Amino acid sequence: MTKQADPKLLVDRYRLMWVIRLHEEALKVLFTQGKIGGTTHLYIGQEAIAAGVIAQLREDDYIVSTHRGHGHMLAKGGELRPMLAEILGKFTGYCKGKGGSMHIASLEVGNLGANGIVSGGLPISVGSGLSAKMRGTDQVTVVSFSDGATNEGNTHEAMNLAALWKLPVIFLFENNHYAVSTEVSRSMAGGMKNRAAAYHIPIQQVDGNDFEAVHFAAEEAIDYVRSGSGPYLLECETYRIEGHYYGDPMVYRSKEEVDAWRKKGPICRLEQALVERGILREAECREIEAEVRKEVEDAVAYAENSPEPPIESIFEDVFTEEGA
Amino acid sequence: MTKQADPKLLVDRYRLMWVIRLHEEALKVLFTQGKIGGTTHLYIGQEAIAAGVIAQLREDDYIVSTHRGHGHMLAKGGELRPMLAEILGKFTGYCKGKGGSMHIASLEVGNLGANGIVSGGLPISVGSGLSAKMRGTDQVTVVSFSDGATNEGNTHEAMNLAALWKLPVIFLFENNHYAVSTEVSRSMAGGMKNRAAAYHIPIQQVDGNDFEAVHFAAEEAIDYVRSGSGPYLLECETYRIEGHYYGDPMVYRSKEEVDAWRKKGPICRLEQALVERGILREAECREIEAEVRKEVEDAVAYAENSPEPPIESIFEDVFTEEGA
Amino acid sequence: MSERILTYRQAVAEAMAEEMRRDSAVFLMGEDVGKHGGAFAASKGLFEEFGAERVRDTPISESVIAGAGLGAALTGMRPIVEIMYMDFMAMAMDSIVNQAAKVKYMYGGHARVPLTIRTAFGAGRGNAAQHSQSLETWFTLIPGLIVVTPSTPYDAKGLLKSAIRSDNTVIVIENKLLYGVRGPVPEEEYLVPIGKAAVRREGSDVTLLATSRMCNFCEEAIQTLTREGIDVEFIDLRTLKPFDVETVAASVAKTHRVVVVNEGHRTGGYSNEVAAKIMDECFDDLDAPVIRVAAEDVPIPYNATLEAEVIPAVKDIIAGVKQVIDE
Amino acid sequence: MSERILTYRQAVAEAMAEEMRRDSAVFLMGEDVGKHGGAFAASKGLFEEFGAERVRDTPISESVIAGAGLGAALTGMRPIVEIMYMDFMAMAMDSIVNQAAKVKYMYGGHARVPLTIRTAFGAGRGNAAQHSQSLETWFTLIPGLIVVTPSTPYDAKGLLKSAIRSDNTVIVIENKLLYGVRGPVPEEEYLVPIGKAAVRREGSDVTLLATSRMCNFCEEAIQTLTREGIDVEFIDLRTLKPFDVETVAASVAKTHRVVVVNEGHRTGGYSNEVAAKIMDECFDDLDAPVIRVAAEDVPIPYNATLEAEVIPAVKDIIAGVKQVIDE
Ligand SMILES: Cc1ncc(C[n+]2csc(CCOP(=O)(O)OP(=O)(O)O)c2C)c(N)n1
Ligand SMILES: Cc1ncc(C[n+]2csc(CCOP(=O)(O)OP(=O)(O)O)c2C)c(N)n1
Ligand SMILES: [Mg+2]
Ligand SMILES: [Mg+2]
Repeated sequence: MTKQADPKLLVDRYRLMWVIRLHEEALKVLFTQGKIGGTTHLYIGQEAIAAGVIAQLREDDYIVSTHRGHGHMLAKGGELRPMLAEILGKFTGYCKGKGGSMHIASLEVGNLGANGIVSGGLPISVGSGLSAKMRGTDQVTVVSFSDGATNEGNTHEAMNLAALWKLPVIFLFENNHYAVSTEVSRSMAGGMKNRAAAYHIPIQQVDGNDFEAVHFAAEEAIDYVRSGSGPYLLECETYRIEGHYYGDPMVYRSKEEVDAWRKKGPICRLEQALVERGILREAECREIEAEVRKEVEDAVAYAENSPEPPIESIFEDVFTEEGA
Repeated sequence: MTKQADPKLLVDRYRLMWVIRLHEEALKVLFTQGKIGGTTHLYIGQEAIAAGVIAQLREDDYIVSTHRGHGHMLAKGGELRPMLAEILGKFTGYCKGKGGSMHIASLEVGNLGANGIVSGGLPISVGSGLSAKMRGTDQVTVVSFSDGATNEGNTHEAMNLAALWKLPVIFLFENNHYAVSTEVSRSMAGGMKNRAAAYHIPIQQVDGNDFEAVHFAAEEAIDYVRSGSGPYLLECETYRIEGHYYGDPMVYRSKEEVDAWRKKGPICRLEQALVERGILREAECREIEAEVRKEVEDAVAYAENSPEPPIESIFEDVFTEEGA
Repeated sequence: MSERILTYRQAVAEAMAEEMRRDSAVFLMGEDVGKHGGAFAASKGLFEEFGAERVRDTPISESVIAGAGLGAALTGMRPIVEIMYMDFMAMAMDSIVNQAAKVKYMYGGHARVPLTIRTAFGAGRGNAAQHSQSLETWFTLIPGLIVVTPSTPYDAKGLLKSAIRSDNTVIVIENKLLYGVRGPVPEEEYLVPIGKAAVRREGSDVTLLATSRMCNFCEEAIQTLTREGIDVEFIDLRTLKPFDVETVAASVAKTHRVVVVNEGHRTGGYSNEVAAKIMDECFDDLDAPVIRVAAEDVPIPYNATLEAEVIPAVKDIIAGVKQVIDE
Repeated sequence: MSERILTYRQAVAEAMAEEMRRDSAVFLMGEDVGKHGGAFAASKGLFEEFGAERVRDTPISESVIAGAGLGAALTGMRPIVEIMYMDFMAMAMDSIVNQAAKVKYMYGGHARVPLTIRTAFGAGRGNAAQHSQSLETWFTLIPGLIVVTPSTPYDAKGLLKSAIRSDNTVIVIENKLLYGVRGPVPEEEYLVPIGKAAVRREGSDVTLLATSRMCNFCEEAIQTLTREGIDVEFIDLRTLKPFDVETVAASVAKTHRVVVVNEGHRTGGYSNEVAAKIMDECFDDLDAPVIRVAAEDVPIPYNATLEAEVIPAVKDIIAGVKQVIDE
């Protein structure tokens, strides 16, 4: 029999996946209402990865996130209210309205930042790994990236250095098959298995839509890294259900392809397991969903009612005052 | 019995290796005399690689070279006089005195340029490969790089793209063990075999001080690439006999290590084979050496007697005049 | 000449299509430029007409995209490479600056580099600090690079065609918020010469110099200023380097007062360069300091109100002109 | 204060050693900075004192070197990273500009980035176009970065110590040809404040502003000029950003004439920024245009004679001063 996770943990993470999903669904509405500027990259369909990997990190561990990073933040302990407030550009947001969707960060939460630059976070993760090692802590850094990012020079430099210096970094490869319109086979020669081997980094490849598979693989990865053995590569295969950005016409792929993957979605899969194992009844699942929906609605209301940043704040936060 | 190359070819390449070696020896003298500005990176000890790979390219093939590139140019058909003139900063040099040692180039010779930037040439080689493919020629590009360059993002991006697009590029990895003071094991996690595999690029690894091994491996590589099968990786293991630059105190390695490698030098090895096989007598070898020495001396004299570039030439060659 | 109304993005696509028809050495590569038509739909239709060989989707690898463009340009092709956002040029600086810009000079002239690098810049879309920068001075600093930045569909087409035909590395800086702007574009073939600024409006009181989207802001400001009796001479610089000293100096000789509007930062932005060039060339003609209307020296914030406050606004231009006239 | 004579490179090494002794969070990483002591021997002795953990040789991977510096700075360390030549910063622009410079602002202030980035710049060594650039304006453009460039051993030490203690990203631009230059350095601990220019000589006829090695050229020029009866006020800017407007404006108010000497190109180089700032702040005080002595707009050639001709020379400074006085 395959290993099964503790029922309480499963329910907890099932709920978290709903939080991530409904947060993104709320953004769609806000976007359509014209309340969000810029662009939004939704994490829909990848929830099992954040819930499976990041949610089991310690509070003092670090994550380094991406432009598609809302799920990462919520899984690390980020709260809905300051998340949504930030995405609406409000002063109560995680970044006082200066960062927005692509730059959600909080050192308190242990999120060193979403990143608007594809692969831009990978060098940073090497640094937080190095820092943990030099400071003699056993903190782990998890850095997320997707298929498109694998082809940037940064990714190579970061993996090489982390491997060379045996740094406590988990490279979390969320292979969602697309980089904007470019399917991974059109961007990446060879696969991640061989790339990890190139640096002698151990790798596990799991079905990224299977929460438990991700969870147990991540457990192993975290143990390995925390014990000081060096970096680890975790590849989670998944699919970018939504367009690259909200509103993407998606001329580059078929509706059939998307629908087929939608059926393999991580939330319904975990839900099925929960019901089959008698951990939750269908009705309880709906209750959880409804509960989360309310939380999200509350957070949206909070965000909408939050104040705009004051104009003077433009000139704040460029530098740390010396001696501060 | 191992494959043996045609005697005439062996003599020709033996001679070429002396040309490369004595060119570099002449630079040492000129450098000591204060006649060379800047810095000089000598190719001493790596002659079998240029002679084994580059010398068998067609005239219309391309090479993309490095800061340690004199040997590449001479093997591609570059002439001693404009080489030395360039290194002395003279108007008769390949680059009219504007480029110097690190920028020797000639489109006529098919050298797209030495490069002062470690890994800077790799993206360029992808472009010349792409260009050959798009123009429907069967021209091959050979791009050289050494151990230090393997860790730059450029190298990764270039290999990935060349593999993805099946471009006619030979990645010539001259593993001479050092990047300035840094031994390869302190810079490179994993080895090139796995890195090539990462992109599904075929690789051969040969003793880079064994001319015939290099030559036959290169023959295979060139055939493979010219036939349109995609890129190829050729790793030649060798050793940087000299300091990184002429004058390097080399505190980072022992004299014993250098001496051990010096004994394995490519020229004496090929000479031994030539003598053993009865192709050349010892005395003939010395004659060749003496002949080449004279050629180099002649070229040095030519270079020394060449005119300085006129001051006005400062403003030339920044742009191509439109319609020119 | 018969004219149509096209969007800026259509003009860009048309320029590339025409040049690709005209010369088989011309091709386009970049991230998602193929079937997707480019992040800003500026290559829409090209993939359908020219196929995957000549309209090449690349991996996300800016350094090799630019460097491969150089390698192809050195060996007989005339590549157009697209770097999706100007901010991402940070990943390609070596290929552009240390390689493409210098290769001809380093090689003593024995090379030509018919390479066009297109990119999109600018704030105003709520894209925050990493997707909104005006980094043109990174390139105007570098000998060997030509830098153009069209503000109208007409120029977007005509300058891009000139860039593609140029035997030099030309950086074509398009503006994200201009892609949807419409304007007249002739049916007939034409080129806009590189290095020539466009006098958009003659006037006698003050010379207003601007670049890219700031030109549209200036047009608005001029309406107000004209109503208030200020006669503005308005020049769209169009080419950032080489700087069209002649056109600018002639105007300054007439008006004696200058305002420069550029979206780059007050410190280090392109307005510095214009001010310095004018000081070099026209100091004696100046009755007042060159007033620079530029972005504040802070990263571009996400919040739309803050963002608008950071970059130059119509009101800032009006204030700048009034200030220079009061001096 | 008791003083010794040290070379600039010794002063740099001493600054790092003192700060590493003082604070265990400080460490150095870069290419060949360890046993080799750095390409310019500016970290000589550190490896021996602090070991391989705190003086880290890296692979040739500039982007991750700078980015790892940022990651370490965000999480409790105070890294000094060395990018061997300024030209190689082209490989690290994203980590420096899109990441380190902006992280604090993007995160709404909830971060501090005590990161020092040291690099060496400048022409004059026959290193040709890819190893001789003055790219400081790439960084002065970017809000969130502090940029300093010491010209003496005293300042090399004092500014670097201030940089290491700063909670911001500071780019310390050293000069390759100054490493061997000797000068007095106190035995006692001291800091040189960031943001303060140094008035090296008081004078009444003209304000001469310079940076880095050009200061030495100016000292030479001043000898000639003094003999010819021209009384120069000479200011070493030291910090490029933030620009010390106060010191400069006070001087201009006195002399009414300014010459700026910087090794960057005439177009886009730092002299543009200085000229523009002076036009902003001191136009009414100016009796003549700001004269900029800068490098020609060509890549740096290899040949020593050509190279010397391209960058500013003592004679150009003398000519510039005379010109501004004749205006
Ligand atoms: C350096 C850089 N190049 C290009 C982009 C534009 N861009 C943003 S997201 C994206 C696709 C990223 O694909 P992937 O890494 O697979 O992440 P996913 O969107 O699938 O999460 C691109 C090209 C960017 N932000 N940064
Ligand atoms: C991008 C870049 N970083 C650093 C340097 C400085 N540098 C010049 S050569 C060199 C070592 C290169 O080592 P390797 O690639 O092994 O070549 P080798 O010298 O052995 O031929 C370094 C660090 C450079 N020129 N370019
Ligand atoms: Mg993806
Ligand atoms: Mg090497």
